[in-house]
Amino acid sequence: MAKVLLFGRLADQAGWRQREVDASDLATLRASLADTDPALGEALVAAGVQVAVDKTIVRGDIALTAATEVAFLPPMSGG
Amino acid sequence: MAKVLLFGRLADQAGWRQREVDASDLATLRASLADTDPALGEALVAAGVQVAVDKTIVRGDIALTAATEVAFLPPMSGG
Amino acid sequence: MIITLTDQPFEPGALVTAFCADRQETGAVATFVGLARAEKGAATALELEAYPGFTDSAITTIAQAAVARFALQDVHIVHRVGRIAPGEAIVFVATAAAHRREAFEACDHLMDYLKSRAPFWKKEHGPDGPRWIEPTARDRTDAQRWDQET
Amino acid sequence: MIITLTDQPFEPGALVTAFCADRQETGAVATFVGLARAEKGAATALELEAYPGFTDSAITTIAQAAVARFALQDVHIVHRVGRIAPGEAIVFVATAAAHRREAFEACDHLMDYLKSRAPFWKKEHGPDGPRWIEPTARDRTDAQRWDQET
Repeated sequence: MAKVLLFGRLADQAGWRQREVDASDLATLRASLADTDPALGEALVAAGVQVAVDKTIVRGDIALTAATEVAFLPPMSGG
Repeated sequence: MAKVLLFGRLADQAGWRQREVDASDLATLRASLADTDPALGEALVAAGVQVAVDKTIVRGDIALTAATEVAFLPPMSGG
Repeated sequence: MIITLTDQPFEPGALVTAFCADRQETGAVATFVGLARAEKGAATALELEAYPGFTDSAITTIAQAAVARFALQDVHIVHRVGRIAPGEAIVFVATAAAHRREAFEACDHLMDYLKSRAPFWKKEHGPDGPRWIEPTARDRTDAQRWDQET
Repeated sequence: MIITLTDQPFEPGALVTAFCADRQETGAVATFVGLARAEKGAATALELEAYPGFTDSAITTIAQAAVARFALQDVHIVHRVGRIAPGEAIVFVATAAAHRREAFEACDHLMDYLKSRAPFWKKEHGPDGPRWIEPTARDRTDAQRWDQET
């Protein structure tokens, strides 16, 4: 079970911020989320949305272990 | 009598900061100061030294009235 | 170097006092305070979200790079998270250097980074409900100024 | 706008607290503090001389121009005169604007002016006696950056 975290407008859109999802790789995890909520599935692949696996930004697919944390990060704005 | 003020290294060099000098124009005042202290006379015309008459920077010669304040300002550095 | 995320209001002046204290070889301290604007009533509050463990680590990395790049003697960054009322400080950056150019440029650089690239998400609450704020075109080009230099 | 020349030590943090207070539409406060350096013992004190009535009026003129040029909401400048010990503040500049670029640029601009063009004369006291400090080549080119723009 990977721990999935949503931030910013993604969390508002999905209506949740944290959820356990069973997936052996990132592509499977994305498919599982899109299956439950197709609009979220699209939002997660939109331009400007980054993915951090165990607090490191990744690009493309990546294997996930049981203890993995997967965070979806919309465009950032601080200050 | 014009009130002459020296600032910064000019005051150190001359050994005074303020003096009354009788002169009807700036050129006469410069000549009078140079007469008493030739090294100061040269320092007052060196590059980077500005003159303020009644707290306004002037260039070239200018008439002086009795109540005039003439300040010689070496290169400035604050902060 | 101090990097702090806090959900409590903070007082920038007190941070400046501490940051300037006991410096014998620092000629220049540049600071920046970002405040929440009321936007003439259009903004009743800001809400800042961070990713704990990720956001602070990302800011620490950029601050360490700025120390090396601008020969800084010290850096202090404080960033609010949670709900922020108009007039309250959102972000504080202070840089200490021997000379002013380095202190100014580092402070400017760190703010550009925090505005457009640091992992925060910012929501503005107003009379018409909340809206997410994303970096402006100017925020992006400001941050790119530092990429173009070597 | 406040412009102050003082022969007493001042505490920059307290000025920042006052400057940031009760601002509803200010997004950005940039500040700069110039501190006297010990130069590893080579400088035991700085001595700053001003021309009362001329120096404060010259700074007021440049500050008013900066307010117009950078759309500032407020400016506070404090400059020490007299004898200043290492670690003490020499100069404080704070600028308030809606957005950060204007606040930063105005603060940077005012410091460049104060360093190379404001009517102050600066003497450094050290073990080898006093010496007058005049603007460095870098101070002059820094100040010229603002002349080239329109």
